[in-house]
Amino acid sequence: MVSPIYIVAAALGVGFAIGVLGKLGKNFSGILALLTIGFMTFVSSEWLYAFYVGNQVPTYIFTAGFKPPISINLLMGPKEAFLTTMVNFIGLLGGIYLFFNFGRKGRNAYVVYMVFLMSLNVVIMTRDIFNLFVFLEISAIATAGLILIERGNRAVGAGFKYIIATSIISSILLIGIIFAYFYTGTLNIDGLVQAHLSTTATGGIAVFLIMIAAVLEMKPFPANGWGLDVYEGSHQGFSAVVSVATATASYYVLYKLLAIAGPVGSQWDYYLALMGAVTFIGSNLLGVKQKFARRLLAYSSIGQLGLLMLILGLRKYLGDNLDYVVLGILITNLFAKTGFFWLAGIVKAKTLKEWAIIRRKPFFLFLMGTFVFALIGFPPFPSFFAKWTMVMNLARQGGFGWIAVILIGSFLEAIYLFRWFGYAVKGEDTYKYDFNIRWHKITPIVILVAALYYAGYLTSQYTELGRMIDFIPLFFVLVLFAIDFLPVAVKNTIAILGMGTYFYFIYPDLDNLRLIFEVIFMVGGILTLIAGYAYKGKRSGFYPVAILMYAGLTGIIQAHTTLEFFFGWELMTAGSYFLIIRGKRSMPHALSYMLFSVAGAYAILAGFGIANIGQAFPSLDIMNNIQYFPNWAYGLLLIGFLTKTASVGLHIWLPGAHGEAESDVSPMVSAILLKAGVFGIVLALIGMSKSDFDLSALAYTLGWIGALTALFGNIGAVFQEDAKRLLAYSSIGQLGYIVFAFAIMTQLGWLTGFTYVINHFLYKAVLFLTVGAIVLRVGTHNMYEMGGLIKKMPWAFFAVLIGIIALSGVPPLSGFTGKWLFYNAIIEKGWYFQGVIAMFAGGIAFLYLYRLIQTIFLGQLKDNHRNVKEISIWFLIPIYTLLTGILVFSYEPQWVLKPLGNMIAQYFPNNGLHWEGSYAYSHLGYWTGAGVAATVSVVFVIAFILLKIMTRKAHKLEQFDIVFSGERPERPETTHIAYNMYAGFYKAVWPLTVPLVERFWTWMSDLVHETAGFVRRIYSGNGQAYMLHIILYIIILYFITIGGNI
Amino acid sequence: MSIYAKLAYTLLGLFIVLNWGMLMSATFRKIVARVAGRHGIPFYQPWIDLIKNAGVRTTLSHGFMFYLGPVFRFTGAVGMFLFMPALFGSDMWSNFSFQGDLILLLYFQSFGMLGMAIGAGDGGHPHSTIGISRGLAQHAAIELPMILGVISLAIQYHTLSLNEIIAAQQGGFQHWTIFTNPIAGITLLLAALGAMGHSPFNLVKAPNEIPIGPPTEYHGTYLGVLMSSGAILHVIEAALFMNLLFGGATNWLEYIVKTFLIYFYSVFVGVVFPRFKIEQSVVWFFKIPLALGILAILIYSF
Amino acid sequence: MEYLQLGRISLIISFLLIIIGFWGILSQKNIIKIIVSFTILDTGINVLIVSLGYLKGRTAPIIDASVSQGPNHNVLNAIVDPVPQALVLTAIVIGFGVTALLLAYAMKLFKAKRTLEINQFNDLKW
Amino acid sequence: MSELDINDKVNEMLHKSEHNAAAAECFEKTFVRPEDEEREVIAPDGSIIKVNPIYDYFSGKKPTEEKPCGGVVEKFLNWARAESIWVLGFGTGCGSIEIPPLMTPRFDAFRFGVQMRPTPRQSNAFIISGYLSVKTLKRVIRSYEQMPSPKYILALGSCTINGGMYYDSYSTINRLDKYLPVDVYIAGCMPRPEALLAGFMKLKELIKAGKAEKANEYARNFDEYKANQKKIIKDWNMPDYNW
Repeated sequence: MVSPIYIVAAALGVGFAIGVLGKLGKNFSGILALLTIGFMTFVSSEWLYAFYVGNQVPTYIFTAGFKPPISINLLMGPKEAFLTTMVNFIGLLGGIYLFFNFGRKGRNAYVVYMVFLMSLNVVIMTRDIFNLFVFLEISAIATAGLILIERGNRAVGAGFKYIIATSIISSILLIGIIFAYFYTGTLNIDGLVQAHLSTTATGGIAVFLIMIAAVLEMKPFPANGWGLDVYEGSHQGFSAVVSVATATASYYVLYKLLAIAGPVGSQWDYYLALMGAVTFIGSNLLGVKQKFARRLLAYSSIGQLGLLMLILGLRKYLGDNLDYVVLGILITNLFAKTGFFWLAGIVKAKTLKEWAIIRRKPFFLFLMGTFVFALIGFPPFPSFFAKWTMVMNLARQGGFGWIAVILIGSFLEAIYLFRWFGYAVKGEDTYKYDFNIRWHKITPIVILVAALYYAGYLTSQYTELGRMIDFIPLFFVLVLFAIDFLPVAVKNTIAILGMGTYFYFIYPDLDNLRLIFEVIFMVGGILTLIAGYAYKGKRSGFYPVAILMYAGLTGIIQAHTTLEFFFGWELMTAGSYFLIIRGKRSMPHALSYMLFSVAGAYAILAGFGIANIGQAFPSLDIMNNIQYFPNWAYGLLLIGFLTKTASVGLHIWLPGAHGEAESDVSPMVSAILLKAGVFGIVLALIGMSKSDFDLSALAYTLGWIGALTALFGNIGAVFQEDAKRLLAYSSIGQLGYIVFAFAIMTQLGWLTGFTYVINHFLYKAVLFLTVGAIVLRVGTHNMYEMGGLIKKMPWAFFAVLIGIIALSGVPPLSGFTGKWLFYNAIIEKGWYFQGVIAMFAGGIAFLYLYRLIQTIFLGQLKDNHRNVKEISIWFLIPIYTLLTGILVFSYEPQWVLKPLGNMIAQYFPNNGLHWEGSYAYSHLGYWTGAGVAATVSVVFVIAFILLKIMTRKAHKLEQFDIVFSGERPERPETTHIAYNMYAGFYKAVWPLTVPLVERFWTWMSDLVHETAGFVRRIYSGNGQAYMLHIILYIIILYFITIGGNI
Repeated sequence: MSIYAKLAYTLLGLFIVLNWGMLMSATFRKIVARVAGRHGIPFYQPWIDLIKNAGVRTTLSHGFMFYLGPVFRFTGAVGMFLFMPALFGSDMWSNFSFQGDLILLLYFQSFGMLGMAIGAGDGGHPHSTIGISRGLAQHAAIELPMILGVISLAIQYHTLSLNEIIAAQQGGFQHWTIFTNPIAGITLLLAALGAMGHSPFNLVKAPNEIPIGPPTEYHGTYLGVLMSSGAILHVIEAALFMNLLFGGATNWLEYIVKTFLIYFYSVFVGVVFPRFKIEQSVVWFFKIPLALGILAILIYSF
Repeated sequence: MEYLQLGRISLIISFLLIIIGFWGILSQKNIIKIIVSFTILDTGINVLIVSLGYLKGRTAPIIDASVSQGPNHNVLNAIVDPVPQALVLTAIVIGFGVTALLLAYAMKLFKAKRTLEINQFNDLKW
Repeated sequence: MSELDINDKVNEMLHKSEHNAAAAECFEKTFVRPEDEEREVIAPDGSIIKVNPIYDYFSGKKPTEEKPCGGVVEKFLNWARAESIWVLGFGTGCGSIEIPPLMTPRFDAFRFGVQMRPTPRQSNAFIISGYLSVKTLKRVIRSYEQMPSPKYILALGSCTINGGMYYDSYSTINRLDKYLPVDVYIAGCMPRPEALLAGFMKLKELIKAGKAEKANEYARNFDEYKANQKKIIKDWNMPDYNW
């Protein structure tokens, strides 16, 4: 084992050697320096490996032949080994990345860089507080030197502010150190810990000074303008290293010094948590308003520092899991933030919008996506598991306020990162300049990305829960990424086969409830994928993300633990986000989808956290047995699921997201994905039905939400001009019915709910697929630009006809099954008014359904559509398969409803409905699906044959052969009533269409942005102001911490 | 009773209802004429019109759905007849009411309307679409008091079966719903005004603004089918409210008298009141009928 | 006269220097003046360290003739605490380094904008 | 003069006039309105589609004779047609003022099975109420052709017979039956509603006698009628037959 002292020795030795042997070439010096850093990495990682294997004990390294307190000593423990390894590893990659940038400044730059890394190593390892001060100063000086490798005034200004600020902080630290020494007579940290300085008033001041210096090193908001400037102003290659390596060291300094301030749970823990929370929320809030990429990264970095500080302050709550949480957050930040900074260095786009150029090289987009999702804490990255563990522990210990802080801060971060990513994926790319790929700059980033994925896997395997997660679907996604260069047909086949095989294997393990949803997800998925054969070319990036969504969907079905469920949920969210953003004008809608989804996911996370209180093992069954705060737990879970089902108030993302998505994506996200939210609601309601608490108020509220969603969704749909948006609003309405029906919580209610779930899947998939295929043919979404397509697309017309009859609930098709059950359920339950609102919404559905079929298929054919063909056969196959499903479900509803009734009997008494053959009897009424269908069909066929005979000689007319008050129509456009079709109805119901919810969220968004815009003015750019911030921060903190105690 | 006998009785019932409907529409026009001080059409005019329409030589077709419009309409009307018991307490005249309850009827109303709308749309005439858009808007508005009233009745009688609702009203007029549950009864009667489609709720077929709206392109045989469906529907709509509110009918005479009175209640309102614009008619249903409907349920929900 | 012990006087002076240093950093617009203020602050801290390590009647911790080296005489009792002295030496060195770096920066800043007013260097903000 | 159409006369004169060739050419030339010129639209797939607004949108097939089926059925149907005369609500000239009184208590044409219909598709009788300007004639032709046969025309007033007081007008036609087949002429300027009722009675007689088959006559002599119509209507922008 190489002693860690050789890290110092090697760096200094080689540094002097390069200085002395000045004649050596620059490149040779550089390579020598890199080799030295490599050696440092080797030493620390050797220690890390030894600790990992488990036969190594922490070792003190003494210097100068004395023992402390006389001499300086270093400690190499597992934490030190890990942190130094990380610092050196990042340093090594950074060295490669910056190789030529250093070279331009001469060989001394290599030396300074080496010394910089060495000083960080010592800062991590040292157990002597004065030594700590010295090496902090060395690292600061080295940093100030290295900032200058970026040319231009900005870097110089930033460096000056940095060095002034760090000097002041060091001065404070030094004063603190000398006081501490004065009172205890030792400089050794372990000695200081044993001295219990903070128990005395005067010692308290020493502790205060030391701690405040350590905190200020972490760049707490708002006394951190200098830190932001350095991140933004210095070379991005170096900013990365400063932002993660220095930050890691600073974090560990704080960690070490916190021991001096007191034991776990002391006052300083609380202050740290408070400062961390302010920093985390504050800097992420300001990030929201930021337009420039570099500075945004700076805000994000500081936010992450705040999070680390917060976590450290919460160590009381986290207990043994502190290290796991910190490791997860830290390692994600290390890899992702470094990579992000380096990526920013390569792309060289200034504003966020300019990042649209990144997609000229799709691989870079993949890198950026990885970093964004890792930073926000999506699976499978380490931060996901860390965040999970943190929330679970906080909830268990009652730290609900802190959960809120963490989730709000993370949400603010999600806002700007996803907006940025949206610009990159879909922003307007009108910029002339391009960016180059240099291999020595790319390689470190690729290594980081690989490390990120692997670290995620390792992190998951570290815990028992994580080991239960099924990574096979995720692996399949990566395989699809790898074969993305293949043509679309091959990938489609592979994807379908993969899904089919997976479904075959998991099929036996599913109970009936899960089977229904899994069939919707998997069979529906396969059917919608078949439509993909209609696409030509490569369809780059489609299949990995589509399968990612399905992987998430099947993940939530298969989940046994809450972690697995949440894992699947987040995968599904990520996949669907990518699917949605593929649409042409999807950027803002994908963003709002993602933000609602993230917020919803956080609500679910918090809900699971509360549900987990007092439970031995977080299996999914804890939802059936929530022991504390059940209203909060179920409420949060339901809110989370309601964001996915787009219930009123949380629905504004849906119309755009589903409306602008690609033709075969809309059915995926509408007919299939929305059911994930329903599945969640079903699980929560099963739990509520089994709960010992009285949760009827929650179910009642849910019922009202469902009914109002149905009403507003349907009214919204009536006034859409865009066919896909119309269907999207219709989905909102239909999901409102489903939520309402499940909230009834009786057997009939749930039967209604499941009937609607199946129905909505069938007909919404049919409608979205058909409309999507038509959009592909006619090239517009606007219904008023279509018309008369029945002559060109009779098959599509028939599909839509059956679809709308089924959706409208007119007998004899399956929609009526739902309506009939619905009436019985609401009357049985006594929810009359909610029920009436929902049924009134059903009446309104006629309006938009008729509009859909009339304005697309009937009326006047437009001139430019004269040569359009029938929709693609690859769309017709899934459409007609689903139509068969509708017809079977219409004519023989008992085939599905009987087993469903038996399944629901597990949860609710089986007394709502009984069957005699095809006759259904409830307490109130009766009805037969097959009989009605037969009667209607017979009358219909007879009437049709008679009329056909009587009009056998009919002369076929063309489109303008209509009565037009003696005139001839001028043009199809002026003869087709489609635009603003329900003008009269609008005059009557306009108060219901006022977009209050949209206004509310716009107002919220404005509020956040305005606040951020106002607060960030404190960063005036003036170095002196930043000094003032530091001093004021110290003074305020002094009053908070010590205040009048002296 | 054998299924054939039942079928025969059902067809006979349909025939009666069709002719009664034609006679009622003739009487309606006669009444309108007499209110205006005219002599009016002969009472047999609808039959002549029907024959003439069947004898029109030119037949035109806008497309396949154009055919299906009248077929849907006719099926809707006949279906409504089939799924409702014609006479109460008679096995012969109970039609196919064993196949479904009140909810089926409520939703089957829309079958013909929706199909007709699609068929008319295939004609490509803008005025059809305008008429339909008005009709659908008005239908949606009528739905609200209608559902409220029906639910109030369902709560009152604890059933959704039309047969049982009629059965509960037997034994004298004091048992009729209109007397036992007057608020729901008035709500439904107000909704009935809209459902019957006479003035003031007949903007859907504004004759000279949008030449009679949806069926503007229909002629000859098509028009004949539509007219006969309309005749059936007039009776059936009245019969539905008769069954819900006025104790149903146990013989054809009672049936004819009651449907006549209910139908002519809407006719007389129509003769007196001028036409509503569509937003006025929609808003009208959201005022008093809605308030009454809510009251009708509130009474039973405590 | 108890109050005018050497240790106490130096303590007071050190705090005065520190406060002057902070005042200068916060109030002076000229970068050179800020750097000077910083060195004053540094000096103040150094004086503080020395005065905290001062023990009345003892000499500097340098083993020479002034420290009598009798056999029974413990050196440690004759000198002041040596650790603060060592600290001060290190601190001075570091302060020197930092000051040098600051001056180098001042030069670069002046070259960049031909001015030394600190409020001219706010290219990075918000 | 009364036997000749003034427009024909003018045409003839212009043809003969050799000095005024330019004016003749101008008069001969059929006029295509800008919105009826051929235009191009771009299909969703980028190809270009040529649109001819005059011919593309219409079926435009020539009418065929629709022979009565004859026998007792035809008699029965004719009786029904006679008792159910649905008049198209299209007032073409000053005589249209005489139609509304028919529906008032005093005359009450409903008694005789005469009803107004708003759309040609559902009408079988067309009252040409007085003078017809060339501009109106175009609409009348389209409306008439859109009525399903059997269909009847009642020409009201002397203007439809010989132009009446407008015989030399630049904008009206003189003889209706050059352009459309007329079943019954009702003379007078203006004929009173009673005369109109008498006309209806006459029409009923004709129908019942099976003599009101002018629609078939129109189909038989279609080319001649169309030539006359096109001669007078210069901006012809309809198909040859409006279905």
